[in-house]
Amino acid sequence: MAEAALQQEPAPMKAGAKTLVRVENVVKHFPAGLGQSVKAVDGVSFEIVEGETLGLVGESGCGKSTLARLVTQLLPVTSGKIFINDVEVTKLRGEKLRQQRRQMQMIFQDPFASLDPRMTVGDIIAEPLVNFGVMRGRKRSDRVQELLKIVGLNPNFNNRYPHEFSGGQRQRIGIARALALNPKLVVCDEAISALDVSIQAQIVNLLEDLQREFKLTYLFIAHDLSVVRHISDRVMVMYLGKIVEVADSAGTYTSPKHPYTKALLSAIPVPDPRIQRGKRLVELSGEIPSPLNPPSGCRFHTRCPIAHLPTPCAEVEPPLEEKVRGHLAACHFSQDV
Amino acid sequence: MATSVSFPVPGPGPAPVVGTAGLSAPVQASLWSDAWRRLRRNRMALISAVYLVILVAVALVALVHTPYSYREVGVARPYSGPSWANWLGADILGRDVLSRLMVGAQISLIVGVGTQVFVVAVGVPIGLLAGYYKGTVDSVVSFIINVFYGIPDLLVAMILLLLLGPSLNNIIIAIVATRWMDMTRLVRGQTLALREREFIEAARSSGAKPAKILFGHILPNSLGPIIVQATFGVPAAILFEAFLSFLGIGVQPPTPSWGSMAADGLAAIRIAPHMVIAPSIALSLTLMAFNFLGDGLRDALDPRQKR
Amino acid sequence: MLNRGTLIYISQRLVLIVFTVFAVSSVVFLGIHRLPGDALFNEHLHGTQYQLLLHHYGLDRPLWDQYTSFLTGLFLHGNLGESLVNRGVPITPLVLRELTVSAEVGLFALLFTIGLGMLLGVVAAIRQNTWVDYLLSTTSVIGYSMPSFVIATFLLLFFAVWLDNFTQGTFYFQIGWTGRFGTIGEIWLPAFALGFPYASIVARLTRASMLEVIRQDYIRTARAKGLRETVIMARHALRNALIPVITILGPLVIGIITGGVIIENIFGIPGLGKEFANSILNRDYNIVIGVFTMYAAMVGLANLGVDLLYVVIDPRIRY
Amino acid sequence: MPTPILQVKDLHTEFLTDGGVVKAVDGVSFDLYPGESIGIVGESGSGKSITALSILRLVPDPGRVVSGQVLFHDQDLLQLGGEEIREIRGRDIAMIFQDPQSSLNPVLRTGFQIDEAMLAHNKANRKQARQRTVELLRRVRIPAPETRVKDFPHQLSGGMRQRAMIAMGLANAPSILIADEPTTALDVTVQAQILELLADLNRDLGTAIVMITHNMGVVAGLCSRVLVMYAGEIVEQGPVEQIFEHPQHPYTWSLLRSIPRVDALRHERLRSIEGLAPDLLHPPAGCRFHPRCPFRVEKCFTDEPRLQEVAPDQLAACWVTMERARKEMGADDLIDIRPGAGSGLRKGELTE
Repeated sequence: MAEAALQQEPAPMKAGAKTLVRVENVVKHFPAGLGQSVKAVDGVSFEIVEGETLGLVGESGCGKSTLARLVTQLLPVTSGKIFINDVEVTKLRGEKLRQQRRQMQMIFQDPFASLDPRMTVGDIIAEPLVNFGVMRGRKRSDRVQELLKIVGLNPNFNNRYPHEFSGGQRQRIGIARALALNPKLVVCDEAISALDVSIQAQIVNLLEDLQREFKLTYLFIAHDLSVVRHISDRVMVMYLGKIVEVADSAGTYTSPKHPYTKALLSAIPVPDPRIQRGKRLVELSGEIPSPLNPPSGCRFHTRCPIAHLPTPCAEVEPPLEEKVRGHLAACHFSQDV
Repeated sequence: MATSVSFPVPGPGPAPVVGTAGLSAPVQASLWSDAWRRLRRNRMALISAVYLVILVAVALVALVHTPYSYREVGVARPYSGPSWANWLGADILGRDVLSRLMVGAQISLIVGVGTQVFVVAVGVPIGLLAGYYKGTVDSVVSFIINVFYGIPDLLVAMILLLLLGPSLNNIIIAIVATRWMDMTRLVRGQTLALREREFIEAARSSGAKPAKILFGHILPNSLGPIIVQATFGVPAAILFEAFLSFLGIGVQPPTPSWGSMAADGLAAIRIAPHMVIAPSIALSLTLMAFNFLGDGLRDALDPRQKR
Repeated sequence: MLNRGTLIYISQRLVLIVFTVFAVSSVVFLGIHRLPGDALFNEHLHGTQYQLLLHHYGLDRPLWDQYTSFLTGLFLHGNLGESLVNRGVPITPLVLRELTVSAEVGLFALLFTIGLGMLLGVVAAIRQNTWVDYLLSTTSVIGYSMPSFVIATFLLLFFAVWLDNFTQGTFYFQIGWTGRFGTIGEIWLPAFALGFPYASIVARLTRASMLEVIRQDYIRTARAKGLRETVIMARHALRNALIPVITILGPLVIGIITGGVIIENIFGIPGLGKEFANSILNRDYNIVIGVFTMYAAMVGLANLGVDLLYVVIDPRIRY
Repeated sequence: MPTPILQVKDLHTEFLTDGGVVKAVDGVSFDLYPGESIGIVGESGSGKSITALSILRLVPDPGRVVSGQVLFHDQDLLQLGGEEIREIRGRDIAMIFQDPQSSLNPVLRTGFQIDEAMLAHNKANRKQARQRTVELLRRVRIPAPETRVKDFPHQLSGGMRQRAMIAMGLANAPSILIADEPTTALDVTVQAQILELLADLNRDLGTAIVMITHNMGVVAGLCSRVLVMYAGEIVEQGPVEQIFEHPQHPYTWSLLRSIPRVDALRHERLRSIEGLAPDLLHPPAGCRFHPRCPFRVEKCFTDEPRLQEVAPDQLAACWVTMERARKEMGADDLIDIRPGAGSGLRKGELTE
């Protein structure tokens, strides 16, 4: 079903660009005891083409961080396939998988937890090089200094420890580590959420510069829709383990085709008193249901302002399909949004 | 409108480069040197360390010289109290208490440190593996740990000594067999917590092999708690040995142990109280020193704990 | 509180306790019966008398046979056999009688430990970084560095030797269990010696736990709504601080049981611990097995009790 | 102009750390008028939360209020005895916090924790308190409040917990509600609901609200006046519309331009503020923002600017102010598209 949607050549991708990541119907369930399981990611398919930034947004618990770890294979999938550069990484184990990690790196959310406190900054950045035996001795330390410079840090800081740096600086160290092996894909998991606004802007700008410079492909995950809009070519919205909408960022933000996306957008406070005061909030009823027991049919129907109940919304699961050219949504009534 | 003017710096001085602010002198403070600095400020820990150094020195001296042989009977009148000739008096057979106390220090230190060597050797690898691989390995290990926590350790040690026969080696075996799970549980818990930390994920995603993750990241970050635990393990083991010897199933006569000396003394408590007081104080001071040192190490290695 | 899940949990745990008792007693039984020589080897007996005794205790039967009859005796009739040293004395009633004595001392020590420990811990936490706190913290390190037999020794020295008149010389050498609850020599001193090291541990833990709780946001909330400081401490802080303290109740029970072995010996209390130590020294294997089985069951039940206490104190925990 | 109900005058709060004295709040003054809603915005470490906590004297150790006045109905809250300030807390001035999960006691029932707020001030007996608790929960739109009062906090969702916190804050109908980052830990859809609720309460009950937040959007929606804090000081204050449209302090100006906007018309490079927030152990001399300020002049390095009127009702602490920056330095025409700019990189570093 989701695969059928995929075949219809989804959103407009960069012309002539090659597909770098292909995710096919990926499922991740975590056992939760008593025969139950948390359906964190439940049948997700999408593609990322080389050089683009795919934004992934959703509220806490929607499965976006799990998805990031599936794409980078830090977690094994329950079912489904993930191809990176046409290699089916979900089939790889052990050393073969490890070799694939050179292509895909991750930038983490918490700048304080993502750096080993017992290692110097130089060792942290050199670790990927050491792990793959890339460069040795003098060349390696030169590379570390170069990386520090690339992310805008003083290259002489390589023998300091992470706790001497501020959050933004630490995040730059994490970025330098991710770049060390010249990866193709960089997954940014809430990479700027823990930072202050003025520092967020620095890091966003840095990520954009690096993308241009090193032809990087980003999967950019955040709960902040405004940042995602800013940085992404296409945006994907997740709700309770499913993708509900994918489109280029202008499409998603100006004419959403899923009621959830619309509600999310209306909820974001705009830093402009005149606009913010006059805004009408799309009220969502109730709370996010438990991923242990997601609702039948459309998962959003319990909170949806336009749901037709009971049928089809509570009974038939809407496929993720093209509503307008390059604009996919999973909603039976997307024309009413 | 988008005139590409470069960002102006109207004021004097260069624009700040990110990363220089807040970092002035090039100090290289590793967490270890920080910990060492904090430990040096802890007076009780320092006094304890000094005491322990002296104790080790005494035990070493006792290898080559004691005032009298610890087993020589009748060097003084039985039960005689402290005097110039016998600083701590004599025991029931007229043996010199000080000499026996010095040899007893050897026993205590061997048992205390020896058991912790084995406990670390057994507990750390099992804990690392159980915490890292989770799943079946972990379930089995956790079950065994829980079973061991559910049985009274001292009693098991007594039964083990009954089965194996009393000797210093067997005492160490009995203590390790009943206390190994403290370290295992600690390391398992540390590993479980650390492996969820983002820097471990980062190491995995940058291609670190499991051995590198376990020994390059998880172990160094658990080292502080392991050291603290081992330090607290030493007095626990010394206490254990003293208990066993006190009951008469530990170190066998004529080898002196502080526990058995205290038991002998207790039988003569009315006529020769020095016989029980001397080993009791030696034992208590030693346990105290290790415990204060352990406290100091914990506060130094985990500053968040200290308030 | 006693919902279905909890009841299922309790029954599961009871099954586990029975299993542990089975496993532990089996290991001890088989271990002891594999000793070189047989269980009567330190008795100087010869000829037919020896054979008769072997037969009496069933020691001439194959090990497997002995083991099955031990198990059926234990689990079907609660029968732990006969003492090897005091021949003809059945173990089960002996052990049960000693259990009541030990339990009396042990429970007293337990209450004393928890009560004193928590009181001192709370005081130290509330007076954090004052001389009261430093004094209590230092005392508690000293407290748990003193083995219980050392404390017992000093108590004896003080009460039975130096204060001989005070106790009229009847203290140590002629001490006997009269069953009179509350006499200083029978309950207070043993309980103090047994409990003091653990009271120190409880005090430290309570202090640390209180300090942790006092920093929590909900304490700030309680202050912000204008509650009195005493109410905040008693109602909001203490109960949360109890949660980590409960964790050591299990080890505490074990500690008091094992400490009892020594304390009962020193004070001449005819309890399980004294019996256990004596039977090990006398190699009265049947009693060793019997007492140990009893201990295994007690520890299991105590741990179950601790787990249920969590449910009472922390509403987030449900089984 | 009515008289203010709360006047903060030259407040100083310090933290004694191993490294020295951190002046977390350094001379903050502002007035709060009955029924109004003001926002205090700033990044982490700017002292906004400590300012809020100082008002009710709830600053955690090792912090303490060293000087200043907090006048409430002509009494200085900083001079009151323990029992007197306790009576003000929760009765006249209530406070809600960032993380509703950790701000509610996990072992007590939610309803009881709200009852307690009334019982502490002898406002009601147990039965009346419970009745009012149910009403309050209904007021903050918690469904089925009769049964929810018996729930433990962990049985409620994040949004509901924050609603319960608000109900607790309203229990004694206080004249001031201080909300310290009340929506930061919540998802955006829940945040929007909570903000709407706060706006309704402000309008319907006339409770004055002090909103502490780092989110400019939250201020834009809820507040009529805003104070911008930087490194322990107020750098600009004034009516919301004026501050958002004509910020006069370069920090406010840059901050507003560094925020990615969901309603932005095109993919535009963010204007970031270069450098890092100052280390409060060693704050820079002169204006504290000068190391990061694009429009600084010589005076900024040495002389500390004071808040002064830059427009009607609007105060800013700056020697230059944006008016001059626009006229003399062409601030508005600057759209920096040079690679590396604003990401912390200097020109040419990438290509070198």
